[in-house]
Amino acid sequence: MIVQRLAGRLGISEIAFIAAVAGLAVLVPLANLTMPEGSLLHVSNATVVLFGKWMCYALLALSLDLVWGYCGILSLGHGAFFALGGYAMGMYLMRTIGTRGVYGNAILPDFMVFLNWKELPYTWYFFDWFGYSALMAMLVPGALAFVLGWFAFRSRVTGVYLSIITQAVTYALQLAFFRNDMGFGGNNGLTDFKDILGFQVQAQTTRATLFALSALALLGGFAAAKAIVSSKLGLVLIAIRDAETRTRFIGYRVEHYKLFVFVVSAVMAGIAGALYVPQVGIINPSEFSPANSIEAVIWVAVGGRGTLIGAALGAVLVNAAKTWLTAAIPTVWLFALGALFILVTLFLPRGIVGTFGSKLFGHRWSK
Amino acid sequence: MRFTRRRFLGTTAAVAGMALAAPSIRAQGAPVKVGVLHSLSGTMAISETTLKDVMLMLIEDQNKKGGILGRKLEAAVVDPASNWPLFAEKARELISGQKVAATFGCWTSVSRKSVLPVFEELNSILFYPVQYEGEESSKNVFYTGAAPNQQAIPAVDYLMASEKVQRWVLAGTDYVYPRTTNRILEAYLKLKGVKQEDILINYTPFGHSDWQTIVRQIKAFGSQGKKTAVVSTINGDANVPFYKELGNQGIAAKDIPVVAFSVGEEELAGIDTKPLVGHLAAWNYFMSIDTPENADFIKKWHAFIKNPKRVTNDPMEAHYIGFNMWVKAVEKAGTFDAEAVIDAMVGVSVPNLTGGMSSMMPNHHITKPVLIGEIQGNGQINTVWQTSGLVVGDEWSDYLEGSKDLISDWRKPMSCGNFNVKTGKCGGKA
Amino acid sequence: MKKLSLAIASLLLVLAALLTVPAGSAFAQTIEETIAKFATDRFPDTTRGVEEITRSGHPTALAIVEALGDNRLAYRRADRRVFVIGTDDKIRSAETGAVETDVDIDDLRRVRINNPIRQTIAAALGALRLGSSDPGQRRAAAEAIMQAREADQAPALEAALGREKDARVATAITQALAALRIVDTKQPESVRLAAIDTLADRGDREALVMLRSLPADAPAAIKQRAERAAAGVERHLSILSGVQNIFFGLSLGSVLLLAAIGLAITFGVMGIINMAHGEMVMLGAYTTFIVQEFLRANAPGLFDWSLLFALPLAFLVSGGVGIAIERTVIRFLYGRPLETLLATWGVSLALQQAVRTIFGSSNREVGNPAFMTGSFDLFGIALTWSRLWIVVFTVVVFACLLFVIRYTDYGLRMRAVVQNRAMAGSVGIRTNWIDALTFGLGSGIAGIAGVALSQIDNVSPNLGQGYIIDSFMVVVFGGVGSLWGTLVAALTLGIANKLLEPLAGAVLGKILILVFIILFIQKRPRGLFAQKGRTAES
Amino acid sequence: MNGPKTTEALLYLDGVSVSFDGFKALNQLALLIAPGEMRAIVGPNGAGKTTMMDVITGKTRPDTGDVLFDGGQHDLTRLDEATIAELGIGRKFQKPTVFESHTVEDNLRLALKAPRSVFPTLTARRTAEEKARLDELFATVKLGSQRNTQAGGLSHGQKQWLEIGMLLAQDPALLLVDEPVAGMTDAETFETAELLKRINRTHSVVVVEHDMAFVRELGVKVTVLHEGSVLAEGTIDQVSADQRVVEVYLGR
Repeated sequence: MIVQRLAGRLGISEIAFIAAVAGLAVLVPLANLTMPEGSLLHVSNATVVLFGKWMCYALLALSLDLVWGYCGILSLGHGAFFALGGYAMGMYLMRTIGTRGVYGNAILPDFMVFLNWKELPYTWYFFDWFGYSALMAMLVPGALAFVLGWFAFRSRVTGVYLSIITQAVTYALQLAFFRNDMGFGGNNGLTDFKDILGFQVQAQTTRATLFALSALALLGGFAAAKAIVSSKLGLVLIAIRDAETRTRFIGYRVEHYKLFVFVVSAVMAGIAGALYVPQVGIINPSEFSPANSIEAVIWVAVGGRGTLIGAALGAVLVNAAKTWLTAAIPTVWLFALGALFILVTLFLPRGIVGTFGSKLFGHRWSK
Repeated sequence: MRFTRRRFLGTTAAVAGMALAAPSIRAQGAPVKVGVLHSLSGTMAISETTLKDVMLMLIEDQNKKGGILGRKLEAAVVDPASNWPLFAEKARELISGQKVAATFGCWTSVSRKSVLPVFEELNSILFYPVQYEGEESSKNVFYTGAAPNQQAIPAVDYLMASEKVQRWVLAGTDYVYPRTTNRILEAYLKLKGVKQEDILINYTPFGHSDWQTIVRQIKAFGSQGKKTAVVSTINGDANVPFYKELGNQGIAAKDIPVVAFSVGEEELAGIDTKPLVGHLAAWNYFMSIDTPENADFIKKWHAFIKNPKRVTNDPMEAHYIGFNMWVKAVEKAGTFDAEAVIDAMVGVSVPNLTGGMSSMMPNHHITKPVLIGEIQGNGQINTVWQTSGLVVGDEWSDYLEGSKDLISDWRKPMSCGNFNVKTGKCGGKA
Repeated sequence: MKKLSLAIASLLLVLAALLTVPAGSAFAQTIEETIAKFATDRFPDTTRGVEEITRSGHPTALAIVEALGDNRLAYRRADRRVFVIGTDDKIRSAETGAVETDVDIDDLRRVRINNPIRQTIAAALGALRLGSSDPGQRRAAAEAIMQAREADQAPALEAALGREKDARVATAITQALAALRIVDTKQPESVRLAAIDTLADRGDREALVMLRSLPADAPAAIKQRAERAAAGVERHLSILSGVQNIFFGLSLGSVLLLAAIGLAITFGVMGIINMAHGEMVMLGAYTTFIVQEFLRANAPGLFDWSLLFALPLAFLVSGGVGIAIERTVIRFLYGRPLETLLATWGVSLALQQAVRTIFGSSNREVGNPAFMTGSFDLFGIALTWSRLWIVVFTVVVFACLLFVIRYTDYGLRMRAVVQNRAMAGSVGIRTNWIDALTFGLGSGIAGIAGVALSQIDNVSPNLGQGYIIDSFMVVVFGGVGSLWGTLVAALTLGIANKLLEPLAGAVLGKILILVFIILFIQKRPRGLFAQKGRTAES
Repeated sequence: MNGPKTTEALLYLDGVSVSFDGFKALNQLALLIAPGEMRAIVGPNGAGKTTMMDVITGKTRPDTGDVLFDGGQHDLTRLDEATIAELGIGRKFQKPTVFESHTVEDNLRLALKAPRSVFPTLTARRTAEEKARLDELFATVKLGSQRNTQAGGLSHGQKQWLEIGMLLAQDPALLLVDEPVAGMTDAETFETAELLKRINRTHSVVVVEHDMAFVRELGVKVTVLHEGSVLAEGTIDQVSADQRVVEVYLGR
């Protein structure tokens, strides 16, 4: 039912987007697994991993756009939700290493062994069950968002004040996870994963599957976000973004709406993180660093805030640029990236899709 | 551009990363790529950029000598931007994209940890030039920096013997290298009969810039009537403010000497060292070392970097040793094939800059002399003590619970990174 | 036997000091051997060399030991002769002290020393300078002897005490004597107990060391008295440390304030989320570096004034860059504060890379001028000059800024624009120039902050990144748009942080502070000093 | 707090005082609005008209005084904006504020009387009766032609009307209308007056306005505010005859 309700509301660009992502989700793994290496159609493992990473970033950007683009909540701490999801998954991957760690300790991860921990901290209990870990990957970011939002929105912390406290949250978490006493591996974080649900993380098929899953997650996230923004609730969100007090006087309890969308978005970010970790093979506190969260904001801005596909595209474009530039012009690439950000804000204030999207596909950017 | 097209269309990803097949698909005489994986931007650029330049210099130098096996070398430089997942991505790109024969790179442990699986999966070679906490031995990594027993323990011995230190402050940045090193030192000191109350351990965050409180703590700890020394595993960036505070609060080396494991000529270049004269550093190389090899190296470096003021430091020597070892091993193996080169590496020995020969051990760590030096007013470090012979890097510390029974030997038939002598099993394969 | 000869030696030394007759002759036949010890350049020999030359009372002894101390003692490989390289770069013979014109400095190798030797030297200098005519030197000498605790210096000290006129020097000598006596088993118990009291009166860390380091076999009575005295000293010190923490907090607070004050204008007043603020600070620091390099090369004499030259330059450089940014980027973004975040983020990336390309990515050395080095003691609280000056400096900057905004014509116009752009425009204020100037002002102040921070922190391309987040916290905590808020916020956070650090440790302390800010904003969503009128609203 | 007061009044203000750092915006204000009444409130700038609105709608909390609604059932001083709105007090702002990036229709849809909590809103669907109500509203505010244009594109007057439409959509028991004809042409002003009269048939209305002509047009009881309290009350002719009122308006 949701589906058909959506179908009616999709612009051409969005249909194209869905088709593209779905296509990738199917074709890339196929081309990677079935095509012989060296054939024109073959997609290298490196490419699969890279694309997988971008899909996760895209989902993160999407979740950020949901709160920022549609509800005017600029979160400078969305990286925190992403990282928490990642850690939840990372902890599962650590636990499943079992006796294959260098010290062959069945219970304790390696870093605990050589830092001479005696028993497993309670925070690590149950993370050997995939189900539990997957649940936590969504629950923990959700819960954090709920608590933070509950207080912040009720006491009407808005605008830049909200942005800064979200930044404070992610910064505090970064420092906390740096502390080895926290028992999350300190600066080295969690690495050296062996397998996930019995499949080798390094294996080509696992990679392909993870990529496909990431792509599907992106589609799922898109569908959810689209469902929200195109419902009447979506109207309320934009109303809040444009005239918060007015919305109150019509009788909408603004804080509840913000809380709802903030939590949904955090959960999406958490899922993105959980899919990200097994593909890049490491999670460490620098994922919490404020700079990362700001970058995510920039992806959204580049792609076009308030346009879901824009957010996703922005994430992919910026990261593709990064991947290319850091290899092509390693010593000066920051100039290029910096210039890109400046130019986009100056000349494409509504982002790439926001500006061209409407021209090309008659896409209504603010809806 | 060529490279991006390959990325996006995934056209020519032939033999993804299988470096062993690489030579076959390369015409003889075509240049061989050598990966340089050091951060040129972000927080670590401060230390790593220099290593990038050294690699360029060494490669240029080798090409002047006619390259290896009649093939010129070509540096493939990328910028992982002090971002750990990006390190992994770049490593993969170097190996399977650019088909490098070997990679020289990484500084922080976390960056090494993040690329390790990639190198193992694609069976390529990484040379890691920085002193580190040990507790690791990979088939695909050659550790040319110091293990704790090649730096920390001799330093402590020296302080005990020649400065009669009885009381110890172990100050470090809160990450794995200081944590592990301090654990090892703590165990070692206790073994030497130092009591718990004579050991103060203190951790600070990265880039900690306000040292007033801690320096005062140290002062207080040192005023209990016993000779006190500080063993500093403070990470590069935080050292400048730390030493500035030391100098300002007037902690002179003759009262409370500070011995540092992460402070070399490069870090000192950022400080006025006059107040620090006499504080110590433990490394395997100092720029002040008076040998013809070193003089020659420094001359080349100044010529290459076009700045006679630039200093040299220990990780640079590590790359110098590692690179020459790789060259030798390739010649020995007669091919660039990673598998063959890895086997050829063990046993290779090349001259280091301190007047000895360093050799690659079966545990993929190398033999080095250990030098203790005192900081001079001109930012140089003068040797005041050095081990009579070379010390073998000990990957699995004998002073840690988990690892004292582990050994590593990559020679066939054992070829195991963490063989447990008690159980007789090779860990990680269970 | 040895003891006796020592006694004689020091006695002779005293005589030498008293009736300035060169007593060198007594050791004439051995002096060459003694000095030759330095030529082997082996630490044990050097140590012995120092000890012997000190006892010898040889006229050049002081010169030799001093030279060794600051690395000016050298020997010629060829004939193992030892020379003193004067601070005037003249080369003198170690034996005679006569200037040697035919010695080529390149043939000379300097005699190396290490920490143990430095200690010996300190003690030796003590012995040698005890007879100096300059009371300051005599006092330093007594201190040196006290720290070195060379038992055989006791007679010399007693003699010196006998003829000492200067009261302060006298106390120093008495304390030094006490330090020697409490461990001197030959002294009667009464004397040793008296010694303990003397040190107890001194009551600083040094005294604590002395009181704590009694030999295990010391008589119970002495041990007890010493322990009680030590406890007393420690109580005294712990009270001081409380005060000390406040000062630390104040100093940290002023650093935060200095870093944030510019942001309080660009972000707080103008509502620009200026991510490039940190880079403005960095530019200021690099300006200082350039100024110092220039002075080192061209006018070393002026080095101590380098900061004075750097301040206006840094203000101009950062301010200029700021204005350039405002004119080329930000002015198109007014009313879209969040867009400014993105653009300025781009700017900051570019600036960092620019500096990296020009100056290289490693730290640059910015020296501390004399007046900013070292520390001084205020009622037992050690204040470091650099920190103290930064506190003072911060206050001055803040005051100036307030003045500019409150009392100058520009300030008036600026406030007008901030409160009502349209109205200000219609009364003929050129708002766009006011904007440019204001942004320039904020950036310029950041630059000035950079000059100060270069004194205590790394000068590297990452300098700014270390301060940007804290700066935003300070401004927001204090209440966007309120300078006083920024002031209070910075000091509060600084002091809170420093009071927490000893209890919770540096990392946890910082986390707690952040949590506190987060909770506080819930209570006061507009910060400490909530502003009416236009704030940085999104 | 003291329990509900017994009063017939729809809106009951008594002894309401509000001060912003020293300045008394409202001073012992008392006001009674009977059910079904339309009341015009006039007064020079700073008389406290808007502050009074803020107090009624829960935007500002009074320092002292009672603000009761619907026969004293609800103590408005203890409720937040949303609740008060749901109780049936609608407000139109002095400066027309509509949701600029929504279409005119969506603006009205948002305002329509319907469950306001999150999940019903998420699953809400367009229904026949919703459409009927909308058509009705468009008829009343005469914006049918602009149904699908973005509200940001409307003229000033149209925005005023749209906002009134949004008020009606909420179908509140009491409408607070702040300067509805500010910046309107005479024709529009007249229209608006007519509209308000029509609305008053089914709703109680409080109109704040400067424009005496307009107030006269409405022909309802007038309350004159001055320095935060009631200066005079009565028909337009009575109050404009009142000496103090003239002083206040013409200045002394």
